[in-house]
Amino acid sequence: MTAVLQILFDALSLGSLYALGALGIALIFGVMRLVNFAHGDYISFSIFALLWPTTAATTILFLGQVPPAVLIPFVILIGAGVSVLSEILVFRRLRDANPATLMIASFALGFVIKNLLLMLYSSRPKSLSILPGLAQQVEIGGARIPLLQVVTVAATIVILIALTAFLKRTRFGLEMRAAAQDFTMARMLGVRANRVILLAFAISGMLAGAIGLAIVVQTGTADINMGLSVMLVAFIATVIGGLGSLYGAVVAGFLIGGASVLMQVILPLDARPFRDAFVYALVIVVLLWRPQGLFAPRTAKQRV
Amino acid sequence: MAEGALLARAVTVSFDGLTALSDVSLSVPRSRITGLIGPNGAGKTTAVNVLSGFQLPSSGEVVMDGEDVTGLKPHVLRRRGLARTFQGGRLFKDLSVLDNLEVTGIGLGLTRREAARKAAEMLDWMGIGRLAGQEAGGLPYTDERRVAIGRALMEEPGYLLLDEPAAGMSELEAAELGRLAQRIVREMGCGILLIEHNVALVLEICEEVFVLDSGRIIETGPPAAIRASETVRHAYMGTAADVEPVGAEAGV
Amino acid sequence: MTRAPSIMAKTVSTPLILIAILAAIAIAVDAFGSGPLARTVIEMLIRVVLVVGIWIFVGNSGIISFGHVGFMCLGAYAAAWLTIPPMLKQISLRGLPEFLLENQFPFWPSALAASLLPAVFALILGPVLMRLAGIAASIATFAMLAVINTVYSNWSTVTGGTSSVIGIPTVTDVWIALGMASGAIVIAWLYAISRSGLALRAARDEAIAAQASGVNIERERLIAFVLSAFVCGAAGVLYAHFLGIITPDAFFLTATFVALSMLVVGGINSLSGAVIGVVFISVIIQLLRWMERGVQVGETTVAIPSGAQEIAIGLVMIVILIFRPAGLLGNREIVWTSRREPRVARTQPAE
Amino acid sequence: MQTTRRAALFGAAAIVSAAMPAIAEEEDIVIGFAVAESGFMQAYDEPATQAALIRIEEINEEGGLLGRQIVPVFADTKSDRAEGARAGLEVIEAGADMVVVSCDYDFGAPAALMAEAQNKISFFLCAESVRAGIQGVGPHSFSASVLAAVQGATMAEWAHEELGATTFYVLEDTWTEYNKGICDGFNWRAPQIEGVEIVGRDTFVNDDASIAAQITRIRNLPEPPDAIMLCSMMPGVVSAVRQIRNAGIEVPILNGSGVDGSYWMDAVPSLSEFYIPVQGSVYGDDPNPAVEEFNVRFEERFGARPSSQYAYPGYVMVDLWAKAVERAGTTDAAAVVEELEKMDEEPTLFGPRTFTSELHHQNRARYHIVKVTDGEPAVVDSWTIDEPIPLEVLLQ
Repeated sequence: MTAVLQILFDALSLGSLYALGALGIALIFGVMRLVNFAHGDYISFSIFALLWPTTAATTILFLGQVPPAVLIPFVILIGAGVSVLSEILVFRRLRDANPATLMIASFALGFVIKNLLLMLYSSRPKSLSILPGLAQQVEIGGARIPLLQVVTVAATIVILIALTAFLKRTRFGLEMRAAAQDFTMARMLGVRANRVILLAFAISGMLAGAIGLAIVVQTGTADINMGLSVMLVAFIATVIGGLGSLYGAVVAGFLIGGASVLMQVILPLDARPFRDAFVYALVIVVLLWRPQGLFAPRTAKQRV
Repeated sequence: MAEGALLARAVTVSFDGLTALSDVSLSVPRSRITGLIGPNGAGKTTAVNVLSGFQLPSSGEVVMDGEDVTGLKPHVLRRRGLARTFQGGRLFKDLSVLDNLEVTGIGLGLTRREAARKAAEMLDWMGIGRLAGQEAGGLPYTDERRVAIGRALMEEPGYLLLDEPAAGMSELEAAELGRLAQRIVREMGCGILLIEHNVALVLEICEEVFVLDSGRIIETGPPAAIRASETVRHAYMGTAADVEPVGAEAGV
Repeated sequence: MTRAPSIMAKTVSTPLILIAILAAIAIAVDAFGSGPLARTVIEMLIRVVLVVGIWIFVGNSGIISFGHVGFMCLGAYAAAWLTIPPMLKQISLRGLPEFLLENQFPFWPSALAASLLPAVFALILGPVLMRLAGIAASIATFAMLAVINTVYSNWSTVTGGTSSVIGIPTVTDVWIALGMASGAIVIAWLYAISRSGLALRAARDEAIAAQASGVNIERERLIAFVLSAFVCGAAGVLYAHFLGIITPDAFFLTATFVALSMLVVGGINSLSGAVIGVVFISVIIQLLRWMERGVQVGETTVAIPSGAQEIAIGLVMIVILIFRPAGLLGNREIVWTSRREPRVARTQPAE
Repeated sequence: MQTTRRAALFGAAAIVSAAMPAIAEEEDIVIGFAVAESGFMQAYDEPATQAALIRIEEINEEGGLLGRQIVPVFADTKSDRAEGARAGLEVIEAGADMVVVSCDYDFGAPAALMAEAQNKISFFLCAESVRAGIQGVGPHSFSASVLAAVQGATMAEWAHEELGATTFYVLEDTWTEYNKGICDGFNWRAPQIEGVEIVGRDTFVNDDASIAAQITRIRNLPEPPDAIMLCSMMPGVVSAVRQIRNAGIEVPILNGSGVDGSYWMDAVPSLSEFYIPVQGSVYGDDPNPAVEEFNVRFEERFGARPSSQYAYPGYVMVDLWAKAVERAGTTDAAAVVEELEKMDEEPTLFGPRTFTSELHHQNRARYHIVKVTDGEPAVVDSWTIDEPIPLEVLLQ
């Protein structure tokens, strides 16, 4: 029983990262059909902003030493900032471009951010121990769970609830949901496109910052590619969940996290290195079963 | 063979708990123009989708020339001689007009050379040969409709389903379209199902008319009978106010 | 009746011009360039094969594929299995079947066989994947790439796992690369003007109308998928015989995005775009590389810092996409227009 | 390859790196560095390159090699394989007598193969795969470092002898061949030792966001193991160690040299019971005072002490090659290779080195054992495995 609980928490904490990532990607996709491949680089960028640029091996904390009450909002704001800036400088100028062009532009942007970090900080991973208080164990139902896992899961839930409330209760939120459902219609109904898109980028960037924090607390390392694997899985989760469905993206994020942990647990040793192959094969199967995603909104149906 | 017909038998379509068509039966005989009218949201396009294989009915069957063709894919049905057009044209906008027609020829198994030749012939037959080299995406409205019909007519299909071909046309253009439909029937022996908002056009050129309302056939008969029908008048009066709301017919 | 000029005759100028451009570059570098520059050109030509291979599927079907570099991987490893001296294989790739372990095949037959492997793989997996459309299909191709990468990174006895496979004869020179690139262009052009190519481009514009025109979309997609897998496989073969050493991570995300970027920058819907995209980006990279080394300006050497090349190339791409969202070629083909030709001549994917 | 017709059209810029500190003259000896000056590998290639430059400068100060000055030339591989091959060709065209290639086998091999094709000696800066040499490049290729498998075997022997460990858990990061190499050495040596038992194995991938499931498996063992053999590298290894310790698993963790350096240890507060094999100590406590002198010189020259032991192989490399050249009396590759292959327990600043005509790499070496206690690394022992790791094991 405790083993099951432990596995459940392992799955939930990994799933949390994917869910937050998927949400960040789904928000942008919803309002402008952009698969934002720079998202992973927003994650690294928001963390590297804590460090003083140096190519030396030793990490020089820049803002990393400040108390959590300042540090957490700072990282999240940096994430939002880089995201908003990329919308203003790049994506706003590509409003009428097709999805492939948008996607490649986002990839090019991510490439620029990544190589900028590489030049400033070198490829050497930087170690930083922030929020060290989270490095303990707690007991839940007989299982000893790392506090960080509990906090990650709890923080994810809080973020999801807050975002849901925002989307449901505020005018901005309503506009965003309308835009995600049917952008053209929303525009006709008077939703101001640029403002909604900017807001989506801001929230998406904040989520990137939050993911960055979760990763860096988990791993103690800031690495140029730290956001990549989360971003790729999140991207897949967005599609599996059903494009246009924020809720679906979150659930799919958790599902992929769960599947990955479960594979690690049940696969025999010889097959374990092939874990990702099984997970991705599962992705193909799910897509064949529900090509529109698990929670596709009705509007996603092909129209004749 | 010319005496065959395309039939829908007791077709019901429901999705997400919504019933779009309920127990609909209709027949489209060859060498005649059959009309399908009904107020907005009546389920006309769904009926066309079922007949042309784009929508699998929840129950009931589609029969073509005595053969059950329910559940066959659209491209298979087209190869068996069932062609259709779409609201809004749906031309291959990046291709030339000639290529638009050529695609159907290819879909039906012709070589490119063969298909191009027949496409050119068809354009001439339709009297729009001058459009051949133009890009389909830039065509004016009425030409777009003509090209769409030409594309559907490649290799002389047995049946042609026209989904609101006159939408947005002037009286004059609609009348011309009506003459084209009559010419198609006369020269190709094709059975046409004309789905239209323009009731006057339907009543003028059709021999048999089906009236659909809220997913049910509420009246069938020759134009005169439809004109006289209380049921039809009632159905139309109820929604007559909203003559042409934008995009209303799009979804279902 | 007067016979209209055939589609072939009407469109043949496009592949000829593209091949001529590549040949001109190859000849100039062979005559005047250094060894390292020649290698740059070979690499460019290999990319042409890859990107043109990707274009056959992506350009005609409109489905962005993230998986085609996976075909390159299959081709490269198959080439390695066929051409590495048996002695080496018996040490590092012991899990190979007997006849591969004990034989070594010459380049051309091996290249053909190695390119066929990804084609066969695509033929088996394609009927499943081609049922998907749009972004679901893109994700499925990405999943396919991830599966190939994971398997090849860990199937140690057959692929050597993450370690480099070595001992592949390095036979790729400028002329072989030019020949294969020309071959890829011809194959892509023949496909584009084929019945399947036209039908698939129609389906790209309007899938539903294409079905109503009798087009079996899944079948046409599959044809393009298999053909493009073959060409991408050939790119893998060339690459393996170019470096003489391969690892699975050379065929993963970076390679995928570099190839797609070249395609999109050139213009995704035209064959000319695919080729020009590769040439253009390669030239820009080479120029930036020289700038990184330093350019003599009067008395002083001006150099951009190491690593600035990557940043610059990203910025260049963004700027191009902002000003030309449909790519450099704007989806047009390069054609040799003589006045007498009717405008209908254009049957390549149009503007 | 077209090596002679050059420059007319495309300019001299293509030929030689502008980063070259001096123009090589006819009588100079040229060492070509085809290493990463940008991109992912840069952080790994730079320290060893710098150490090599120190040895080059020392030799030049002492009057040079065969009475001639050594001039280094550079070409950037940009951490890319195809670029690597091109960089190799560039330095060869610039007249390199010996080609230094990237630290990692996969990234260095393309340039090394270029050198091999022209019968030039190539040295991997710090590759630890058996392929970095005859097996993976050819008879003119060498590695300056020690095989990864030796690190795994060293940890197995030493942990059993000195820590009294009998039960081990093996956690393998399948990301690179280096990681697998450490585990291969461990897996070869540990079962040979009387009484040693491997109680469990698991795998992960370097960039896994979380290895919670793997940790849960360790914690569910009936008895905690005496030690965990962790075969991984940067950056994933830091994450793994942090997660293991945060999960309350406090048993000794054994590693390869890849985790050497204190620069990352902030990530795991008060890290203890953590063991690393090193060729020399960067912590100021190397038993050989000359190593510390080198560290100081390194700091004077480049502004910071070496961050890990991976600078040292660069120094060893130039040292050994120059000795061989001196003994052969020529830079001719065949003669130098012959001299290098005669080296048996040849003393260097960082332990004895041996090359044979079968193996241009170290399958046995003296390692210092660094123990980390409360975040403070210190040398606690030195260890040389009983017998060299057989070639068959390495080639598996």
